[in-house]
Amino acid sequence: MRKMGYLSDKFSRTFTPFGILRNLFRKPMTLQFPYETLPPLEGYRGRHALDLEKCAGCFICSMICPNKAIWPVEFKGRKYPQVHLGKCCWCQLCEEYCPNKAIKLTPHSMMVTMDKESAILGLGEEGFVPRHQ
Amino acid sequence: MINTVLQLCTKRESIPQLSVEERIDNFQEVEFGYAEEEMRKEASRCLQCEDPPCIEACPAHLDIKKYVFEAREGRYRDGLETILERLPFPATVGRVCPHPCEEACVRHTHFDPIANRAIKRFLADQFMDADWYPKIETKLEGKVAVVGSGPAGLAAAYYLAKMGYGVTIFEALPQVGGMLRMGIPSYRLPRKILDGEIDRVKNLGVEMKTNTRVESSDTLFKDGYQAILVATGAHQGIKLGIEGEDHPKVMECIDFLRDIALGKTVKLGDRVVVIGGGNAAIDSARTALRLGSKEVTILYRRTRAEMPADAEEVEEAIKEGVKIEFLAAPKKVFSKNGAVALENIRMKLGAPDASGRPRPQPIEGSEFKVDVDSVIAAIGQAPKAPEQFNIEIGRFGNIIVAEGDTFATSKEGIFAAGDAVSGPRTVIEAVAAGLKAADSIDRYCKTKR
Amino acid sequence: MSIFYLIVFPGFIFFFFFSLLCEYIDRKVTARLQSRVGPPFYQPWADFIKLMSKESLVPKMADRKRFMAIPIIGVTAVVTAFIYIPLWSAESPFPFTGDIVVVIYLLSLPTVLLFLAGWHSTNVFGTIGATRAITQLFGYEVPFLLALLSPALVAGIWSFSGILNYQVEHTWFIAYLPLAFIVAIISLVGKLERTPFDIPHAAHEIAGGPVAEYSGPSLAMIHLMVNMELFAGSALVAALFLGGFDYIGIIPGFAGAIVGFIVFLIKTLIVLFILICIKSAFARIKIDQLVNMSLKWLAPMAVIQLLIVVGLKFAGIL
Amino acid sequence: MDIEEKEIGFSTVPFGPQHPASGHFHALLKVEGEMVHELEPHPGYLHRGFEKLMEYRVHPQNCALVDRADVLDPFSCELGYTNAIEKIAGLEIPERGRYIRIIMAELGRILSHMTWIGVLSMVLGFDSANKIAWGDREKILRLNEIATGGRLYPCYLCVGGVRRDISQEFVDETSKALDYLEGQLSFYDYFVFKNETFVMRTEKVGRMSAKEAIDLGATGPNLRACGIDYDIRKDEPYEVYPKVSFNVITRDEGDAYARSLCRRYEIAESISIVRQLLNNLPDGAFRVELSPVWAAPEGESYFCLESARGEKCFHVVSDGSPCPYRVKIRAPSFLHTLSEFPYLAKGSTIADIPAIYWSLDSCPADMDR
Repeated sequence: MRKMGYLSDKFSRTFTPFGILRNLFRKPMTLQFPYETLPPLEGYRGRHALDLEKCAGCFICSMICPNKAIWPVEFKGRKYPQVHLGKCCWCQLCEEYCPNKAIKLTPHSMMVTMDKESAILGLGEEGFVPRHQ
Repeated sequence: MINTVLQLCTKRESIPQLSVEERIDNFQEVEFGYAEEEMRKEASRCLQCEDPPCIEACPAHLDIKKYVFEAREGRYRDGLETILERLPFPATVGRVCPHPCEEACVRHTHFDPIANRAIKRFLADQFMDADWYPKIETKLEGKVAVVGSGPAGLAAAYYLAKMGYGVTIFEALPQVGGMLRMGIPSYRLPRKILDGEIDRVKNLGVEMKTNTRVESSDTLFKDGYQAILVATGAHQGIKLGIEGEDHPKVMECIDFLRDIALGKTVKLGDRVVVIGGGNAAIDSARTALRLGSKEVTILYRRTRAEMPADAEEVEEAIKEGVKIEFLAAPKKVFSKNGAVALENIRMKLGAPDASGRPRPQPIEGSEFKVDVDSVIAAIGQAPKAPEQFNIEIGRFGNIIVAEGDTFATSKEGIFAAGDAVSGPRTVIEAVAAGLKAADSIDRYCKTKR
Repeated sequence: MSIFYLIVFPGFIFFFFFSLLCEYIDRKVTARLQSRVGPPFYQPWADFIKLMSKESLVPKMADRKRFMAIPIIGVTAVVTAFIYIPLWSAESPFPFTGDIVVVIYLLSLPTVLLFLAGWHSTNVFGTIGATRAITQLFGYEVPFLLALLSPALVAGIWSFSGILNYQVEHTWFIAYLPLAFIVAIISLVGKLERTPFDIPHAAHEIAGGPVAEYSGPSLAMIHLMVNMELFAGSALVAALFLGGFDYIGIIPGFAGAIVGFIVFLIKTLIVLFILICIKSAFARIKIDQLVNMSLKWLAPMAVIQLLIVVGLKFAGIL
Repeated sequence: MDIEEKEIGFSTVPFGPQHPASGHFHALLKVEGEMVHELEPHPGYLHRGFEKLMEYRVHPQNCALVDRADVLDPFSCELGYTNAIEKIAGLEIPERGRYIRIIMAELGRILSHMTWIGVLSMVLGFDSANKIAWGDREKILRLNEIATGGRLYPCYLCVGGVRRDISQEFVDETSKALDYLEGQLSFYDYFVFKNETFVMRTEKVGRMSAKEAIDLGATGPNLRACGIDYDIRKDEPYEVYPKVSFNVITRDEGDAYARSLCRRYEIAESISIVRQLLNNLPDGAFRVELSPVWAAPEGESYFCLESARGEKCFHVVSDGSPCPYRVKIRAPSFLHTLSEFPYLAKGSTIADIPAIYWSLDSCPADMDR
């Protein structure tokens, strides 16, 4: 009897995998990324945005950053924090411990860049303002 | 340069204090300042922000970043000089200031703010009896009269004298210092320190006439004074407004503290009730403890969060054994053959009133009676309007001053500053007002010439 | 005319484009089976052009000429095999008896060439892949030949035209020889080294096996060879078992040839679809399991099928 | 390769660091034809030195750093580190914080097992199972996004609780995702776990008996597949596990197929755990507010928890400063790759090596830390 069970087991095992054919008649799970994207959630930890007026220049953000991804940079006669997106680990500690909520992580997550410099969030209008917004 | 996270996450250096037993029965100074090495460590915690919020928060806009940096480097004299530019008596302010700068410090929320007041006090104490204090720059022939020698009057006199004016201060009370001497007990501000700072103003050639009430502005103008600065402060205690208030055992906290300051002896008995929640109430309660009364309780209409007094002062008071009854207010005073009984009522917090704090409403039928030996009312002060200058007076007795920083009153040539204008505020705000008044008087005198 | 046959229609140009189309269909349908969207239609051409523009590196130890020659020989072998498969009528452009044997031989040449490629690339993974390719050759070649023997036996002649004419008169061989059809499909999967049996270039164990060292144009050639083999193999099975160009009703003349041609392509795509389903439904098995399976299951089934055919022929039914 | 080895006829095949199946773990296989004579592991390619890095960072920074230690199940690292510190300080976490932690930990376990199904089937050449498994894994990553704001690396725990509260939207989304996954599990049953080629590749492969498993130091599903029902969530319950009812999955064959079934049923268990927790989630505070200046008192603690791969323990020594003095992570994958894998690989064929390696579900990042 084991033989028969074995055979029917083997038989069912070879033909049940064809159940995948049902996927032909279903909508595919994947999205065509750059054109269709999931809606960003408002709590999502994406690219940084710095409010230049509110920033007191205390650099608590650069000290609390686990990867030392933030350091001061000269801009309009004063030092502001600059974020290196390559080093950042998106832990949002800088936003949590910034005394006057100047630096924030926006839900914007399109950070593909062709050149290394633009990976470092420079300060100019273009720098800290997310590009695609 | 980027400080390491270890430097960011260091706790604040604790400020040494007298233990409760040593200070409970005498008027010795409670808090003595930092030792040098501790102070250097505390000053090195400062993050030297690019645009420091503490400077904006300080009413006198002291350059805190600069003097803390100089303190860290060990250049104490330069640090004191940067303070003296905007504050004539750092030692006093270093002891009694409610330090708004520490609330505004970037480290306040998570990382223990820098003890700016203690650093300022250390710098001032280093050079208490030094002689290099700034002298008069150039002698001008103008003469200015200052009525009232509170912090505002003294500061204005100091800066006017420095500019070269001949300044005389007229003080009604026997001693100079106004609220600094009368309102603040000596365990917080030792008299030696205060006198040392007032002598510094004297060394600039400022004449101080005590026990002289000024009758009218015309006599002063006739004596050749070009401008008069009214800085009479706010010594008028607000009445409780309940029945039986005029009982001899019910005292006003300002009069009580003034009598103690002037050395009179006041008999309080064992059980004392202080009504009110500000610094004055806390000071009178702690002074009562030091005078030997056993049981001191403070009645306050709202809860601890809304108390206007300094958080540290409240903690010190509780540590010394003062009991605080929240959400309670006096209703009636009974006098039973000499002893005083006080009927109070429970309160509950309602909608926020004009000052933004929730308005207390009495709960019907929740009265409770307390037998006490004496009651001190400390629910606030108001400025007493000096009518003799017949200048425009506001509703609460404060002097109406023109817009902007001119501090000019309705009559030409008469200026006003300090608590007399703004109502009871902190010492540092009075000093700042005095500084600005001095500048506007200087401008006025220059235009008149 | 034969130049046209050789170069344009059933020859290189058509074969090149249609086999890349087959690869596109293969990748698109597998994607849809895995509920993915799949690549755009021009993806295979883009890959081909990209690889052609890359530099072709040759390992120092390998013999440059032979290393570069292997892919080209492979492609020519498969293209010549395709010429003999009749697309739109019983006769292919160059019919002769015994052209099935030539096609089968030419279609099994790529596996041998893969072995040579692996051996020449002197890379550890290359040699392991090469040995696996040869063991796999023994595994599926025997059942594949036996499976193709039965239609020839029924039709009594070793040529496409004979078999196709027989199927036109009688029904398709799939009705007569279901077992042979199954064995042919399974060993075709082995021949084309598709997923259940893609042991030689198992990407995850030996990183690409024989083709590990190839890059640039030669790698493009190898991919082209694999695609062409896919199309030629499924065309061969379609011709032999599904009646090639045969359709119900007769449309004379040139139009009939076109309809026949289209019907033939559809049948090839059906065989291709079967291969795709097998590819996306199973995991890769080990080389010893493959040889086990083919000699224990496939070869006996093919032999049983032959015995049945011989029996029926002897009894005169067929 | 020294010379005399050549004479014996072994050739060494690298199961290299850049190998698609090895994931930055390098091993040299001494191979005779297809038979593997001996496997010599060379770890260290993914050693980023977390334990040293953590000595120079305060606790909030470490919570953000430590979930990179184990790439496929980051939540267990954060849970381990925070609990170890709380154990030293004797800190009490509000009830809601505990519940949220275990909900996210179990979701992390499901995520790790889904990733494992994907990788194992990719390694076995089963491309479609890999794509479908990693497609379903996105549902859990989406939950992470909603709750914590990050996909794979949540950086969500902190000493004293969790950094954000979970919203009602998260609760609804989770129940929807869990229902979907439960449906998919039955699909995986007949498509992956009862697939003839999958069974051929995993049955009787990498078999170890219960005694061998104990000697080799196996923990987690690998140990439970040999019949020993040792699960830290049951034996030394931590956080809210006593309040949750679930059963420990054990098989007794001890081969790759048994390990796969163990993990498959653990997903079902985790789904039921998360459902139980979501049903009676208490309200109230979810965090004890601690500033980075807070320093754990002097002392040390050793906290074990059941991560997706096995027993993960944190031995933290604190010297009273805001930074930990020394952190030692006992990673389960260390033993999977360096003691079980060479033992099981002896005598198997080259084609089995990736199957054994990934049936042990050993994550190279977790091994090297």
